[in-house]
Amino acid sequence: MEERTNNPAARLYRSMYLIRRVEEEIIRLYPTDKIKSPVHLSIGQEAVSAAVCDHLEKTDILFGTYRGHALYLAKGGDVPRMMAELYGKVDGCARGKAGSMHLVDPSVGMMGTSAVVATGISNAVGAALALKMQKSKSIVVCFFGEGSTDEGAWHESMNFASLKKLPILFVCENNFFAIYSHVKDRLAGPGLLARSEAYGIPAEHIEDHVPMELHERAGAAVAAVRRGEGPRFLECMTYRWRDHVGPTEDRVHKYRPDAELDAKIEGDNLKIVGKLLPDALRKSIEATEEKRIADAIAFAEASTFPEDREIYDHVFAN
Amino acid sequence: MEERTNNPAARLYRSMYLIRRVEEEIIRLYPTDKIKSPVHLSIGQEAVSAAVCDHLEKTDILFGTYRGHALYLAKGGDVPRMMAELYGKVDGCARGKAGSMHLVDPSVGMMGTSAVVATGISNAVGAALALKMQKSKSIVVCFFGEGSTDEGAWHESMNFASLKKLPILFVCENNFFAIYSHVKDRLAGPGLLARSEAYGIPAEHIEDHVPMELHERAGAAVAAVRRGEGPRFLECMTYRWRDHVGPTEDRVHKYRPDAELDAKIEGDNLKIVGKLLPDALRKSIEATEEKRIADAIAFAEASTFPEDREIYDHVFAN
Amino acid sequence: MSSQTEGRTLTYGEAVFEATQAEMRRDPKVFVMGQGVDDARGMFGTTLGLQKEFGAERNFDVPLAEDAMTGIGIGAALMGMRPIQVHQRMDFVLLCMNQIVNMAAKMSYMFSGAHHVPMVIRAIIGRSWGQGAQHSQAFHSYFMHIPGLRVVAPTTPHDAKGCLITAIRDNNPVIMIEHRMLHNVKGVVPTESYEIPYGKARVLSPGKDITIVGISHMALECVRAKHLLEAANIDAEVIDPVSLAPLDAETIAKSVERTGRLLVVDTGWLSCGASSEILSEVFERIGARRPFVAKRLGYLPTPCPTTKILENLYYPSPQSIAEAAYLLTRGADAPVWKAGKVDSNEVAEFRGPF
Amino acid sequence: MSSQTEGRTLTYGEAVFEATQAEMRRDPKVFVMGQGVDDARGMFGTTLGLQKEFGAERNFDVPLAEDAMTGIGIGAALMGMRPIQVHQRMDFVLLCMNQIVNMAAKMSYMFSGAHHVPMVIRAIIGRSWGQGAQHSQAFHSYFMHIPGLRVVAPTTPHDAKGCLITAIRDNNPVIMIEHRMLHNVKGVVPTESYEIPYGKARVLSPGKDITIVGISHMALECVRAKHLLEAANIDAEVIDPVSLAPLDAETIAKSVERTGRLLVVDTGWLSCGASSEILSEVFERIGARRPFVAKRLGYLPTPCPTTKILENLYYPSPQSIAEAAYLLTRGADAPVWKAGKVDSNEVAEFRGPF
Ligand SMILES: Cc1ncc(C[n+]2csc(CCOP(=O)(O)OP(=O)(O)O)c2C)c(N)n1
Ligand SMILES: Cc1ncc(C[n+]2csc(CCOP(=O)(O)OP(=O)(O)O)c2C)c(N)n1
Ligand SMILES: [Mg+2]
Ligand SMILES: [Mg+2]
Repeated sequence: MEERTNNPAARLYRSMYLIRRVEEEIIRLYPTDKIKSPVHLSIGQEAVSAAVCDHLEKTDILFGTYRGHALYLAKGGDVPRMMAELYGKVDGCARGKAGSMHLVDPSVGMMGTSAVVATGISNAVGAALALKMQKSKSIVVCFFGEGSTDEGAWHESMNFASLKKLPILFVCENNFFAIYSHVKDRLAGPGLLARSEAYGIPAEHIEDHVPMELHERAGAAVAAVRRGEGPRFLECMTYRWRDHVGPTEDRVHKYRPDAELDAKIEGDNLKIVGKLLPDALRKSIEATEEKRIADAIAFAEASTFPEDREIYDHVFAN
Repeated sequence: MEERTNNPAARLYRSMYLIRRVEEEIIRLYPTDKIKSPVHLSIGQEAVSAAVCDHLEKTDILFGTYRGHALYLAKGGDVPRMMAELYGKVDGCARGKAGSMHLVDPSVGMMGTSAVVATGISNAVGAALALKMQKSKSIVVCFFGEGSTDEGAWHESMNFASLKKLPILFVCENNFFAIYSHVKDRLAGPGLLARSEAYGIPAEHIEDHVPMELHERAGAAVAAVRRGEGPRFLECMTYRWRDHVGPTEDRVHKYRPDAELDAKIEGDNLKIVGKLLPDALRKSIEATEEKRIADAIAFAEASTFPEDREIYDHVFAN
Repeated sequence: MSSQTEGRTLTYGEAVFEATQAEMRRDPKVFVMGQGVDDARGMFGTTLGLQKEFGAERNFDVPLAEDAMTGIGIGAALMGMRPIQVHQRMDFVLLCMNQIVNMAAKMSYMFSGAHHVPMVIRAIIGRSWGQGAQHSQAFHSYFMHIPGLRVVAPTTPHDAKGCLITAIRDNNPVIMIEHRMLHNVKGVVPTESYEIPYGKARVLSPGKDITIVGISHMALECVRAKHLLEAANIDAEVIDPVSLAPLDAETIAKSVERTGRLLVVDTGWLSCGASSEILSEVFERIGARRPFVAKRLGYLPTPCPTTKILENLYYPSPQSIAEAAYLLTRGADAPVWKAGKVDSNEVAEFRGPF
Repeated sequence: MSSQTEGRTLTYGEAVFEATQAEMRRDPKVFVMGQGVDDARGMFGTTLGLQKEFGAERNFDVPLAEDAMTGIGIGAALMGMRPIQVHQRMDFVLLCMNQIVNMAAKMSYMFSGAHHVPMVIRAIIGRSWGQGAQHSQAFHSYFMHIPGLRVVAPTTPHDAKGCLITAIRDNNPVIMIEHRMLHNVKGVVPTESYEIPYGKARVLSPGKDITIVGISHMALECVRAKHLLEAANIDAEVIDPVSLAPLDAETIAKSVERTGRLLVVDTGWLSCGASSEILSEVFERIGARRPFVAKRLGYLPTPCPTTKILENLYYPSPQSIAEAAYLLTRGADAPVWKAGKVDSNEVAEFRGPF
């Protein structure tokens, strides 16, 4: 990849474009049954991962959920190894044992994702505790859906992070839904800002469709955490275009108005950011990323499946 | 027991006196090893149970914790059966199988207590859900220590109670400590009122040593819940005079300043309420309650231990 | 088994639905709560339409809060309601072990009968297509370990309906184990109401050479293995325990007394699993007077890998079951025998995502 | 066993403390977290003084939040720290099963070695004086069921120290089971550092007539039973598995091969418990060539009653163990034999409240 540019919109566009296109390729490939793994797509939600991760160092630590492609890519995870992982191949980032739901790339601080809702949150807090004990300059960023905040684990984790003033940024991707269940049917009271502040954690609410503002405010939050001011909470409004799981649209289920989805697609953040770039720059970014994606898919296709004996590997660490 | 008087101070005094004296008797008896059960005394905390329960009907439903003597007595639980339970006798409220930590008397709505912190809270919310489904006029009151609010179960329970606008009053007895751990070392942020309100649950903070005010405000909260206005939360400041568990004082452990404890004992709520009563009335109340307690102990002493075969009873309900 | 079997077939999922609907019609205290039980997929079809018929009070979605939701079910049950809770994956019940084990299982006993907890927890075991380590686990042994809980794991649509009816009417907490691979399997299901009793195993197919016990989905695979074994001239008896707690060890032990061989095939890990319990109970019953040989099969002792090629190895298959049965029957020195191929359609036809 | 045993005695609790302190001195990454680990009682003495020596960063109290605190331990372990978590009662680990089973046990595998989780969880089994249904449970079988977890249950102070050292140095999650009745029991403990290896059972006392396996505190009771059995002229071999996962079934099986009799005594329930696993593994190893008789003893299949008179029945005792061993050895038709009386001091002397 070429050098990091000074233009945040260009960086954001590159990251978002990569995510969008990788997932579109997944959609294209899925009917071949080559990806024998449930996939939870982030199409429509790219801006959050891209904006937050743009402020992170390689050594910063990231935890996420099964909806983790965007995060893995935004943090600089290895694209070919991600594709190979989805294919269940031996060159996958976890040698095929993890699949889409458990992407991992410790070399860039991507610590892995969990398919049990909210379980990674306390792990992230624990990592932040370790960083503090180790007097590290790194910080932890922890991504989760708004559904995670229903869980007791979120409460306990927020409280402890605040109690110990840990270097952690909580990023809630509020896409309104947990599968087909609307947040208003699950979350009582004035909302997540009030809840976060009730733990003594400063919180911000950021609307969808303002990617550059999101980028800026995420940067401020990251900086505050890095300065040692303790945890911060961002509630980032966003929207999932596809079905909860799988490659298709889900209009048939009628759990959300078509018009709502249409408006979201219309207001595409990727387009908003793209418009900020000169045509030539945008096209050159696209070309580079297309090449990476094509290479990654070719890599995955060429890779082999693990051998039978691998099934016993790594039950225990040495 | 004689008729219910119109004088709330008299009712409060009777209830608090009973609790205080029953527990003093437990302290007296404990060295005999007749009570082979961990006891968590409420001495110093009587006012909360007494004040809240004074507003409840027999048909109202109560859940509490292992620190449950006060609650059981304040709700009108059978005193002889409580003492027999502590003795592990067959006439105990659970035939000796429960002990001090799991008192129960469904005939007065005392649903039982749990020794695993915070576990009864969701049960209480479930009972409130049932009352609502059954279109009952009764309400649920759920007691717990401030330590319970650390647990994820509290978060999940508060949220659900608010979401469904259930008829439940949450009463937190904040005695500052979970065993020897101070609340400030466990609870981050501005406190429980903010947390409760973040679930959309109106909350009040009531200081210690104002038993009549506590009584009045508890009454208002109970009334609001009964009117169908949804859940309410009371944070009642209080103080435990004895060790976390067992009959003794715990000054030797030095986890709290002697002066703090002395001031609490000095400001005894029982004395405050007692002073509101004419001497004769106070003495007559005391005499009646002393008789009840003596009878209860005699009852427990006279009762027998369960037979061996009882060990297999009630694993399953019919 | 019910007397009236008029030949009507339903899928397992439809049978679960039918039992639920009939019981909800019969008893207004029965209600269904759980994540997604009111959504467009209706828990693999098992709850589809309940909200329309019974209203949102008796069929409702809940927040992601497994611990409290279980406690809330218990609390409602204490007040005389009869909640049915559903977990899309059994992996998530790890979040509510405290309420199930410390509360539901103990209330009747701890309070000497002052309370009971008539509650059903339906827990679905996931499998296939990259479910991976966290969406494929089976924890029936955890519940079998606990006094005060009943555990059923019906394999056929017929038993699914009857077991659920029994469970709903029971005054005790019941864990009903369903396997995702079973929901689309068809079988004859009587239209009328019937209860499947606890503690009665079902001999799915009689045989004289070896006793093969298959739990839940594995019972199907064992029947397939039986057919494969015919090629080796081995006549296997296949038993489905149906009810895991209480367990009908008697029926299994009697069979082993005849065959002298026992193969237990579990849809779960072996160590401290249902298979070790079954083996132990059989041994304690007949071991002193009737020598026999035995083996346990189940998930390999690893977390579940995602990639299909390893996932296929992870689960017992008709082939691996048949070959294990062959070895037990003919002895380790017998000529090598390879079982034929047979497709487990419900597995082969399963397509992602879930 | 360590070579240097200079005759110094410590209590079990002191041995746990010594191992912790020595490892914390050796490795700055080791720290201790848990409710009350810094308080005046210091977790039955096992953590007393650690905060003074190592500071509040390496020995700290936590909120009542078992689930997140376990996840936090895991997260710290992922970053190279070596947390020791302590649960005053194993009953409370039911609140963190999700983190232990879905996360800690799976991370190495799920991520193909990209991560490991060097974490120790100390879980204490409660007993006696009205602990009741919710403060007396033992769930070691739950952890034995899960690939990716190690489970140790040392009985002697010597093994407590060595097992804990092994556990702390292990790169994998280890559950260390301690029994409350053992903390005050004394034994010889070498001053130097030593590791007790996984998967090696300890023959506490050799014998030729029957193999008695006792887990954790029950190993002590089994030794007492052995002495009682001498009156009936029965020479019992007592084996303490020490390590439950991996389990040294080999040593037990070899013993049973000699004695022809196996009695497994667990400090827990039987169904799908450690005792069924031990029985099954022995049977799978030698059953086909060496007939033997076997029985499992453990908690009665009820929740734990509070009243002392029933609680006494609930637990296996030296008498009930000896009588069960007698029956296994002499057969059901043997003349009735009543074991003598012996006091289990650690139980008899235990006084409330906890
Ligand atoms: C503990 C747990 N409960 C339930 C599920 C089933 N489930 C998977 S994803 C999901 C929705 C989560 O929604 P949210 O946290 O908002 O994330 P999103 O999918 O919207 O990104 C649910 C309920 C699970 N995986 N884990
Ligand atoms: C889930 C759980 N964790 C830990 C314990 C051990 N424990 C018993 S009481 C207690 C303190 C609880 O404090 P609080 O809730 O404030 O109630 P209080 O004792 O002050 O009335 C603790 C930690 C427990 N019983 N349950
Ligand atoms: Mg969401
Ligand atoms: Mg307290």
